[in-house]
Amino acid sequence: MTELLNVLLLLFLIVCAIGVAYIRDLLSAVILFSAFGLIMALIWQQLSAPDVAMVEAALGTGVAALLMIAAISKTRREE
Amino acid sequence: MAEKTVVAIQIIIVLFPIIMAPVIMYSNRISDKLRNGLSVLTAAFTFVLTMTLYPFIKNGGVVQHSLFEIIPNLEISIRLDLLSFSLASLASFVWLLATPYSLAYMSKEHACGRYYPVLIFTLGSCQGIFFAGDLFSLFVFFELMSIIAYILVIHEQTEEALKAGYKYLVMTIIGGLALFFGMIIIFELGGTVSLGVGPIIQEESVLGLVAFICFLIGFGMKAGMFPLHVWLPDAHPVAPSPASALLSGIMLKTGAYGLIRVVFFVYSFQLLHAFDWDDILAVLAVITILLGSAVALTQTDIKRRLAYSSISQMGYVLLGLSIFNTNAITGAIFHIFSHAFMKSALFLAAGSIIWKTGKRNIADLRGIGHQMPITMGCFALAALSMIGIPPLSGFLSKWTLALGALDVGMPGFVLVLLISSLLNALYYLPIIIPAFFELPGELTIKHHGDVHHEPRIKIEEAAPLMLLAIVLLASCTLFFGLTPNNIAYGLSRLTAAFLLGGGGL
Amino acid sequence: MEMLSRLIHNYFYLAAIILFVIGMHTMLTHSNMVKKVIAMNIMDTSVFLLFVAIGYVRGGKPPIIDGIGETLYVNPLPGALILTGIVVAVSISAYALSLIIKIQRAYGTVDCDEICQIRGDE
Amino acid sequence: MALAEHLPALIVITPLSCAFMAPLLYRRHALASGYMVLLSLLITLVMSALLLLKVNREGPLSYQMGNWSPPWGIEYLADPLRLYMLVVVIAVSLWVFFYALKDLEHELRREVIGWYYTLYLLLVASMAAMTMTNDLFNLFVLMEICAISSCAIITIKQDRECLEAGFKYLILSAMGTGCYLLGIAMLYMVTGHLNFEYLQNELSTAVAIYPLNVFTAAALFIVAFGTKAALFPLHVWLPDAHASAPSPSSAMLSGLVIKIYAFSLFLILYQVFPRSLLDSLPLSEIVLWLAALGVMFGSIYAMMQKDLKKMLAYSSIGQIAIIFMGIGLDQRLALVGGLYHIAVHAVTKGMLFMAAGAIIYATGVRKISDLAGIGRAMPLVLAAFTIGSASMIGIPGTGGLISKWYLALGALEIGRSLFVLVVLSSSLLNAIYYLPIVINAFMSEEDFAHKVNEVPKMLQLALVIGMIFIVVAGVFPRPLILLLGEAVANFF
Repeated sequence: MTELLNVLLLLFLIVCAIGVAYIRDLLSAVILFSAFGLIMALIWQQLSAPDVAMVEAALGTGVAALLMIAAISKTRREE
Repeated sequence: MAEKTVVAIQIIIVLFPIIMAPVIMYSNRISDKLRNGLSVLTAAFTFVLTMTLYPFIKNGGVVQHSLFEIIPNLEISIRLDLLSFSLASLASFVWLLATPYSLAYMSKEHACGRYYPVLIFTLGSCQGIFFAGDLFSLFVFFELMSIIAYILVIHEQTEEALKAGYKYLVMTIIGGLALFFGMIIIFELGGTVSLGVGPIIQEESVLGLVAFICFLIGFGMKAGMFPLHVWLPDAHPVAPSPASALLSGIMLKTGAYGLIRVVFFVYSFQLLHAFDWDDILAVLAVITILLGSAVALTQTDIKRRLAYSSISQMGYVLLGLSIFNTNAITGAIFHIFSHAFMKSALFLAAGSIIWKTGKRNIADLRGIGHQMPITMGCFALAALSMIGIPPLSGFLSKWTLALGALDVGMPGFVLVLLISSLLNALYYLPIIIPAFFELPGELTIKHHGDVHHEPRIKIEEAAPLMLLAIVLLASCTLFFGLTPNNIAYGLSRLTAAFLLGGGGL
Repeated sequence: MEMLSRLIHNYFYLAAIILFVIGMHTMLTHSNMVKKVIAMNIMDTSVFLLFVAIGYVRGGKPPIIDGIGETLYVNPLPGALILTGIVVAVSISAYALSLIIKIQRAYGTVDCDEICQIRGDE
Repeated sequence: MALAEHLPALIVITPLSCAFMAPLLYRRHALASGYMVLLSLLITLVMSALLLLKVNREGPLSYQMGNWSPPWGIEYLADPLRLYMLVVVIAVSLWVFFYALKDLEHELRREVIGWYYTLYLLLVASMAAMTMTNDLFNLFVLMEICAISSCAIITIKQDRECLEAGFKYLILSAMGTGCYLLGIAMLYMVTGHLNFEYLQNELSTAVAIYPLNVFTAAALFIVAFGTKAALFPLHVWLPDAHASAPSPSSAMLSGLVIKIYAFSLFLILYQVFPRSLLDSLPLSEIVLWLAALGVMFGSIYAMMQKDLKKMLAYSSIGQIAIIFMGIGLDQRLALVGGLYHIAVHAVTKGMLFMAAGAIIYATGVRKISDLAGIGRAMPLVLAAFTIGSASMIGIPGTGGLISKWYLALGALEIGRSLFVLVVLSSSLLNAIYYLPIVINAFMSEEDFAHKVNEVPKMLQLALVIGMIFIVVAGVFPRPLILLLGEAVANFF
């Protein structure tokens, strides 16, 4: 059961990554990237690394996405 | 003389001009007279010091002294033997004459503040080449001299000079790299590059051959060997005349000197002979002789013609070197001497003419013998010596060379010498004969209707200092040809025997 | 075939490598700088995933000692390393983003191709 | 002495702690802040030299950070080889900073100079740590610090070229570190270790079971360090970055930063991968051929440049390739040559960039064609440039000759004369593009057309120090060569 969940999550990850590559709207890309980060945090939880998961959720997803949105707001939205 | 004293004297001979160069450069700011005086003084002092080594050499002394080690097995060392003394004394002598000549010649030129230090520095590095005790120090001084001489080549700073200089520089660096490659192969094969340990390479190997070819390229380049001579006819004529005299008279010889060192001290000449590597040298030498002479014929600029002639004359030295017997080697070394005198005299004479009249084109030199009889007389003497007219030194060297060629049963080489002498005659006589037996071009035109009237041509010789140098050099060609037991010939004989006898090792 | 089955068995590794390649590809081919930074993060995170997956022991518990005497923990070292890694990655992207804002001010665009064009015109 | 035991940590901590004090002090006392940085670098240099002496006397010293013993803790290893690199790093940084003190006033806005000091010291600290660390992951962290700080000393100038070049550098260097981290993961997967020594022990057995992992890791390492050190064809970021940066940064980046990565790759190849693996894989062969290409292409690109600093930057690509060649030839003498070239080129290229900086400082001229006749206006600066060029070409009496000598000797020893030719042709190519500059500068007929301001004494002094070093490296290389020869002997 957990194996299946893991595989699903990983597939999600890959879809998100490809989505980031293809979406031309940068804001959507950042949002997809946050989703990617959160799924990653979930996977790490699955892999019994809760500490890493927490840091990823907070820093890798939260702070990084915030910074990116700030950058986009100062530059432009579409690629 | 103790060995320590000899080493000390050698170091002074090399370092003194090198140290004096910046001093002269600085003295330029104080006064021109001081600068000139210092330059001549340095040249003279170097000559005197070099000559003090003569007694030591006459007693058959050989010095090989290591100064300090740069990296393991690679050291800077000093060597004195017959060969180095011959070349060093020759170089300092020609410098001694060329420096005072420069004083007069350069009075019309710009940037003397740069010229004299460089001239003196080159003297030091030249002596360094001859006194080097290992290939590495030889290489160091060789590169030093070549690169510094660049400043002499481009002295005029015309478009043409800069172009010739660039060619010279690139070729020099290619040559330097070839030397480096050859040297490193020798180091790899033999574990040392010292000249004092006897032939380093005694077995045949591909790398050994590669190294030999590299040395041929590196030293041959400087000696103007075909097909690496291309820089020479451009670079020598554009330099100021005293510098051309030194470039042709002495610096070409450093290449020949390097080859002699390589042939006898790095390789065993028996090895070269056994595997016919010497044939490469012989073939190149023959081509060099014939090509140099043939192209010289087509030149209309007097200095360019002299430069091509240098190429063919250096071919004699290489040819003599490729035949391993006493006569041929003696001839080669004596030709180094006689060519130095002849060619320096020719270049200095040509320089005087250019200095006085501004004429460079051979066609314009008609009747110049009336205007400058002494200069042109010396020119004629040196040119006849080049051709090989009997009582002159050029004859003696060619004769000895020919004897050497016959000794090994190579009459073909004698034929080459004869053809080249003929060619020499073909391109020198058209300068000399019109100079004395025709009237100057502008006078002929003016008086063409009035042939009986012999126009008076005012004798206008160049400055006395210039004349002195030319006359001394020209009389040298006469003196060394007339008296076969002279010092130069004696040294050549001794050196040849010394080299063939294993270099006193 | 054997290799394929091994890859499928280690599906975490496989996914991590796929993500790494996607990230790197996006980073190098897209000309928009913000996109490059996002892709850089994806690339880094995928390597972290690989690291954590290496440390994972099937059925292992998080390495928290609570006194009950668990016997099977996952390897804690990769987790500790990755914490450092995440912080470094975030600081790099923060720095990159600040550069992007400066570049926007200097060139009026954050697209590498356009910048090349501008510089070519100069 | 208790303090002596902690020297490896102190060497890193001293610049690190000063890094954070410098900008604070700068606000109060600009001058004092600069001298404090200088002093801290001097102290670090003295400590490094002391450590080198101690290690030379007593043998390698292993230092455990925070007393955590390996394989878990981070180990710093001080052996003669690493300390040689350390001393080079600190000495060159001190020397470049000496130059930077005055030059920066000219190139940067006053407010940011304090921050420049911070970045500079961070860079030095990270490089110093990189030479000594014996732990792959620690190396990764240090590489990132090094990347950020070196990128920041490029972009601190904040003009358009710098920003763009800095971003390009950052992205490619992120790619490099990404590859490196993946490589670590591969090795960690099969060995469970990050410590060099433990890895080497484990790898000799692990390679038989998981060959693919180890091979991939090796390939990734070459890509990673190749990118960071601008090994051809991964050099694309270098010319812009090094050319547009402020001159002291260029000197640091070209002089040290790319070399530290080459050195790290060397350490990983020789200290992490077991000898048997190195013999069975064509790793060194790949490095060797890339290096050979880099030597040629770097020089050819350099020839085509019109901007002085850009030309110097391209020439760095050729020169770093020479160092890689020493590593790739996989022969003791060649390795000595390559390692010696690290020091020689660090000073030479540093000095050339300083000379270029001084020219820009005094005249504002950047184009090569505008330099005609400048030699008479600024003799000392151009003398330094000449000596630097001579060392690049490998003219006798300069350090460049010695490193080429050993490289060529090593290549001949294993019968690869082709690479001797590559080394020699690099000399020739260098000559073709360096010499015309020098010649034009001194010989050109026309007077220098631009206004020349006076070059500050500090800048001149820095150039003189560089010249002296290059000549000393060419004439008295013996002790260093012997040290290196001994240090690399146990790799073969």
